[in-house]
Amino acid sequence: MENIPILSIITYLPLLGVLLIFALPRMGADATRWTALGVSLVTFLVSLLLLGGNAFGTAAMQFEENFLWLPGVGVRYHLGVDGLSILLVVLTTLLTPLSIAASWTSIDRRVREFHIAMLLLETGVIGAFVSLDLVLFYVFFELSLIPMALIIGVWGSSNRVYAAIKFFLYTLAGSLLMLVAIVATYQRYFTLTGRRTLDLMELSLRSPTLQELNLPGITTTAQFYPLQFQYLVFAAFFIAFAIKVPMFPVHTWLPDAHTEAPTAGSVMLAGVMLKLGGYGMLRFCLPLYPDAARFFAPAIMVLSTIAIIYGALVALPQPDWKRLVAYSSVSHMGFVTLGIFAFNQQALQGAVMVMFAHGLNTAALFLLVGFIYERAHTRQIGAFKGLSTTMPVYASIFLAFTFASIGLPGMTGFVGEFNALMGAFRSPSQLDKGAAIVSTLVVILSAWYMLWLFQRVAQGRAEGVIADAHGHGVNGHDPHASADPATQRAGLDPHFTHEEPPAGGDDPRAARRDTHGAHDEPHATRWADVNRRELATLVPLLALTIVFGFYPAPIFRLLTPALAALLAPFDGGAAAAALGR
Amino acid sequence: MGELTLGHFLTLSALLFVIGMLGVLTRKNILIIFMSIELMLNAVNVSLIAFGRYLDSIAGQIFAIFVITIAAAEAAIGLGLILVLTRRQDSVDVTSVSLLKE
Amino acid sequence: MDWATIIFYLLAAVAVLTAAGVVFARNPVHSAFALVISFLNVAGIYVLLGAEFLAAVQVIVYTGAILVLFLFVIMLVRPEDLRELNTAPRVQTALAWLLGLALFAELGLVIATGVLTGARGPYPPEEVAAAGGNTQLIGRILYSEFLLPFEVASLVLLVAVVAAVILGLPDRFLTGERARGLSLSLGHPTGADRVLEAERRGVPAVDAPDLGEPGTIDTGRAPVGAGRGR
Amino acid sequence: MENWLFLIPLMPLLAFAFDLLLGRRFPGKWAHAPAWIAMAVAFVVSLLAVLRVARTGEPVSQTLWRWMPGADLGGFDIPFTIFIDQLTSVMILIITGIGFLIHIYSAGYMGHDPGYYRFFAYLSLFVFAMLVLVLGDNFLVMFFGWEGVGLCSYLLIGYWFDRRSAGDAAKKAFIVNRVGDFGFLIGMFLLFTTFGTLSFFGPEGIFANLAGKGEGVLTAIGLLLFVGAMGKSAQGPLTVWLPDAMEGPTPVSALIHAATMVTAGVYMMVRAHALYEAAPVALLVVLIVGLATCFIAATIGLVQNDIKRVMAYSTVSQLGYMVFAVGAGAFIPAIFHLMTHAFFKALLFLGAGSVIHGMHEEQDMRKMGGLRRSMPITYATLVAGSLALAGFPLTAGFFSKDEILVGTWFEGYPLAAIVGWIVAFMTAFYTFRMIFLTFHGQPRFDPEHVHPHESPPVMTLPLIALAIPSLLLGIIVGLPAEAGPIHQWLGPVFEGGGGHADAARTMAVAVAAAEEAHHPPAWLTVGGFAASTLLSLAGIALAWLMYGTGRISAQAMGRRFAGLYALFYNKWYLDDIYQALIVAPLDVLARILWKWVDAGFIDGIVNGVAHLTGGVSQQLRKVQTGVVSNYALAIALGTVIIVGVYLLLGPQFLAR
Repeated sequence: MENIPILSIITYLPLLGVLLIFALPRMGADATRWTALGVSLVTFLVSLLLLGGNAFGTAAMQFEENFLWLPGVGVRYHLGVDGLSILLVVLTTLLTPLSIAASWTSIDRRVREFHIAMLLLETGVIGAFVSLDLVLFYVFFELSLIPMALIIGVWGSSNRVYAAIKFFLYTLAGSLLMLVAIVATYQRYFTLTGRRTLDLMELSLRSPTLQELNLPGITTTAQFYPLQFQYLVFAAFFIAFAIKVPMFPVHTWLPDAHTEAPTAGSVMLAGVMLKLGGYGMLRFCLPLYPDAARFFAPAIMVLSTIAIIYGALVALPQPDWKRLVAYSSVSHMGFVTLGIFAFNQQALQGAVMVMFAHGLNTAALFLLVGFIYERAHTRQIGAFKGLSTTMPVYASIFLAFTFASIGLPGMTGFVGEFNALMGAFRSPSQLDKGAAIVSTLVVILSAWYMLWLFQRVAQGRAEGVIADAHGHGVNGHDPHASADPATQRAGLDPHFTHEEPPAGGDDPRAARRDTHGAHDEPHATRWADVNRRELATLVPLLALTIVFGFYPAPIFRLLTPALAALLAPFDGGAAAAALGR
Repeated sequence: MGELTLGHFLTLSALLFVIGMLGVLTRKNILIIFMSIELMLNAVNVSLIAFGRYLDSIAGQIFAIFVITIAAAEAAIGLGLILVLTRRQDSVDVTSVSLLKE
Repeated sequence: MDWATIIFYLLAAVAVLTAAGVVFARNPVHSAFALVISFLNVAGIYVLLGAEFLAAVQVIVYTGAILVLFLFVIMLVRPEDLRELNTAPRVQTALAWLLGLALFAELGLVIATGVLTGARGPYPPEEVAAAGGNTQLIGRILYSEFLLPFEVASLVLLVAVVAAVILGLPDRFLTGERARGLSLSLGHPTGADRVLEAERRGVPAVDAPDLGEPGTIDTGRAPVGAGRGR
Repeated sequence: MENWLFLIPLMPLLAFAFDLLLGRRFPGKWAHAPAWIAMAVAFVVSLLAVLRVARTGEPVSQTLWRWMPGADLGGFDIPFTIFIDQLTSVMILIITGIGFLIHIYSAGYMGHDPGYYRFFAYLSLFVFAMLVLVLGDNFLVMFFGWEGVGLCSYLLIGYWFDRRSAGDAAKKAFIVNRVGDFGFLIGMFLLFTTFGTLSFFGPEGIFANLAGKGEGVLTAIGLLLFVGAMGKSAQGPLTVWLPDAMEGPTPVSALIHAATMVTAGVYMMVRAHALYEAAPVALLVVLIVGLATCFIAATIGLVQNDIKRVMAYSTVSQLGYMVFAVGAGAFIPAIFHLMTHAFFKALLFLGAGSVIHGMHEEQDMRKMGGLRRSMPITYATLVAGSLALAGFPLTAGFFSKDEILVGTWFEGYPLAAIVGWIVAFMTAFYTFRMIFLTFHGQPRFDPEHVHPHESPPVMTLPLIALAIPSLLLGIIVGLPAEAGPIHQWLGPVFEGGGGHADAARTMAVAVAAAEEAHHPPAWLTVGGFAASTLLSLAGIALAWLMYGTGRISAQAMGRRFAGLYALFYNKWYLDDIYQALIVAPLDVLARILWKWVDAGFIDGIVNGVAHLTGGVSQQLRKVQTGVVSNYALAIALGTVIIVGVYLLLGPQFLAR
């Protein structure tokens, strides 16, 4: 099994799909879709193979492929996977077929180019997750950028070009910084050891190279990479990944990119691209420059807390459904950085679990928005009302995912966020404890904006309330129920002012009885409920969220060795031990 | 060659060169500009030959020859251009010729 | 003050004055003549410097051929008909003078302080004489050390010739359009051909930017191309 | 370790799944079948478990699976364990018992509702979550149930989601609960960092090693957990959601907002009594908040006109009783009152539901009256419940409330007891005001439209089933005062190492323990009985005078105390304060952050940079004028500069 280059297979399988689509120009739209779906499903199955067996018992990289690529510079084609990256690879290969299936009917222009872009994107992202060489990672990091920019730019909605360019330039600026950092590290390593390499293992002094080199008087990373150097290079790397996460000050590209991207684009962007940022921080920032990480940790904790609270607050007044979900993912991803920079096992596990949960929940929320957009061709929340009556199955799934993203126990969201918060609270520094406490406030805010979204969209009286001949509500529903005074004013409802004015009287039912107000509900047309295909994309995500919400142990077991290795430089290797030290 | 020093010749060359430059910069008529360029080339020739003479090297003169050939070629093409220009807009006012601006 | 210095000053003075004449003459023809005189004086200076061959070349090639060509072209385009806006905008002239003086000052400074640092060449005057004189020496060197530049120079000249011929051709040869009417003969004073004809009818021969109807610039006379030669 | 305990929570979960997925295709109105079966089985299994606990005096538990693996999370180990000891038995019997009766009642009440199966699905999910909350043996599993019941209360309050007010009320309930959960979460963080575990019992459990910890930390934990309790049990500032929760169907109000969910806060504090005992300051805060809530809620209850709102405020007030009992350290009386309250309050709500059902969705008491004849069973059972609530002598309410008041006095808070008695008087008054307004006096509705009729047996049977314990439970369990069977039963929970009494302790020993435990003096007990009796009778009499016969006109009283009336009527302006102080500012802040900071400032910079580059390149373009002479000038300028530079710096260059 060892000699089969399985990682390369997974990375380039989607490319095979691209070639297939490319080579057969006369292929009809549907044939293209089936090919793309088939290829991505096969990739998913192959990636599941990796999960099998206890390959991830140790922290060492599994299924390694390592041979010299550019001899002069010492760039190696070095692929390898450990617990952390395999989880994200599987997430990618899972979401791609789902997003392709979701855009079966919504994408009708340039179908071939769309699927080529999607498969290219998958290759880019998988490549980034499995590559262990800095330059290789950078190549795949950039490769994944282009198809996403195309997807947003070509198949997006009205303001797509602006969004695509903004997304592209923002991330590009970040990745150029990263390139500078890579070169600096390379140069530094070369001047000290005379070895030309860009291999992560060697640069991060994790492998025995440091002992081999036994350079005089250099034992810790601080001496190898001097602090001043570490701060600069870490900052460059971190900014590149912070843009990707996205963190607070550099997040403004996300709402635009999401509102303009087609459903598949949003799913892939939220489900997978954002994880590149978090993954990058874990894989590159922590092991390479631990001292700088410890130095910047307080600032990053503050920024993450701001991101969490700010994201939730700004999500509240959003009129556009997708933009609201985009801001909510800024808030959720704040937990990732909060967890990573608390430097303890539980916080890291929480951070990765938040990434996994966010991948499932937010991807599902975007799928849901996409389906309703396909029907109503608008994303304005105001345009929908009473979906629970017109589309019951859709509304109930939407309710389930609303509670998943609020972090209801029993769903992965809670497991991730709780562990990240508990981990942050357990860290010795008082700032981390404060950050954890303030961040827990988001529990209230997220409930507010998500339920407020659900109420405006799904609840409320839709046109189709069953009313008998002369307008009297059947079994207790009064179709003319428009104004409900007493609870209105008392309700924790921030927008009560410009709703229907309360009709006086202190008792809801009594007052309602005598107000035969005319229908003043916007005419909510009856859309068809989710069909089988759409259901097929949502149910797996729902199942995974609940299963791993109740029983997250297998994921944690998969991640422990990888995260313990990442934490080695931070608490003297005793990653698993100290009881709440 | 008594007190004739290199300085004399170089001064002459500088004078001619500056006058040529003034001609190029201040005049609007292409023909005049052309002549001024010839003048500047000539100035260069003087300094070349002067250096050749005082540094006992023949190279100066050979270079002067090449300068002259270049001047000849340049003059030919320049005048050709002037011909085309006049056909097109019967004025040699250099300011009106701003096709380059696009 | 021996003869050479006197002659030098004489020649230099005339050269500089006529050069000034070239620049400031009102009529291009006068400036052309001034240029001729200036070049002749420079030829004299070459003789002073012992470069007899070059003096000859200057006289024959430079003055004889190039300047004659200039005169020829000036006659061709009827300078007195050409409108002459010879005064550049005020700021341009002022700046030009400023730069000119600055450059002259710099050159002067270089000349005054400059020290001959170049490597001494292998041909002091006695050597030149030994080689049989200036011209013989040039001949020998030209075709030995400087053979390659010589060939390149010939190539340049070839290009110049071809270019000059093409530029001289009327457009219709280029555009491949068979014009029955007018044919160009070098003898034709204005070289006018169908181009102007075509433009008047609104069909732009070449999609040049619209600089306004040719000939609309009020020249007080009939438009140059259109009026003549039919 | 028994391996059949998992059935208790599992059955309702299965019923939920069954109803949700297949409910739609159920023939006719049989959606309640799976729910009934599940509740029945859960009740039986709970009973078996309780008998096992009674027999051995030993708690029983079963670890289902490891929810949070300790090895991977740096020592944070959370097993999903079911644990039943004496205290839990009381709770699960209430939940499954009363729950079962309410399920039966709901079949009738919700009979013709289109979303029938959805109602029973949510009800079963609620029972599952409540059971997990109660059965959990560590704080995180309790939190799982805690948020689960919050979810179900959201679903059930907003059951008729097409009504705007129901949606608002549901959202409000959930968000206020979440405010409580915020406190609970921080409490758990603090707990873990102090104790290294979240489990209650066991050698390294929380209650086992309270000794070493600083009192400050314990007080903080106590207060934070109390914030959670306030959220769930609608105490103190977080009472605002419970009255609005009356938007949900009445069985929901009965089960969730009277009997089970709202008592979760009290249960949690009683469960963590060891922790609270070690933090007297926290207990004091609990006492004060409980007392304040008890008083305020009673005052608001006096003036409510909607039958369900009266009950809602009464619930808040009774919960206030339990909370300040806990605050005073009278844990067992608190649980005793919790138990009796569950019965008679569920009865009152269901009775109210039956009245509303009969009056075609009419809830305003001012439009009722004289229903005594048309709804005899409902009237009888409702009177029974009211007697219990009002603390009429020998009824369940009388004993439990009296024990709280006597216990509080005895524990050293006489003043609190006196306030408690005043509230008892008010409770009696507004309960019987409700009775007289609804059932006595002239009918105040127009007969053609509204024909009040008695509810079908499926609704009245549960009413009767609840009426009996409301009257007799006190006598069975409460006598003799402060040492009755309830005390013996719950004794071990409070003496042993948190329920882990060693095997030798049998029921007899438990009785002895209760005996020698400190005991309120005789005069206090008798005095207590007298005071309670006197005040409840006075309350009832006043209500009779004002509403029964109308000798004292309610309107006159209203006018005389107009200020107070307005204050009470507007719920002490709590909602308006929240709206003004918290909701509106937060909303404005959100808008500002979005418009100014996000779109304005940050995007401003980003777009600004884009415009900047555009602008600069625009300017640069102008330099290319296209006129040849300008270029020549440029060249000349260039040469002059170069020569100049050479002259100035030349020598150094050459020198180097």
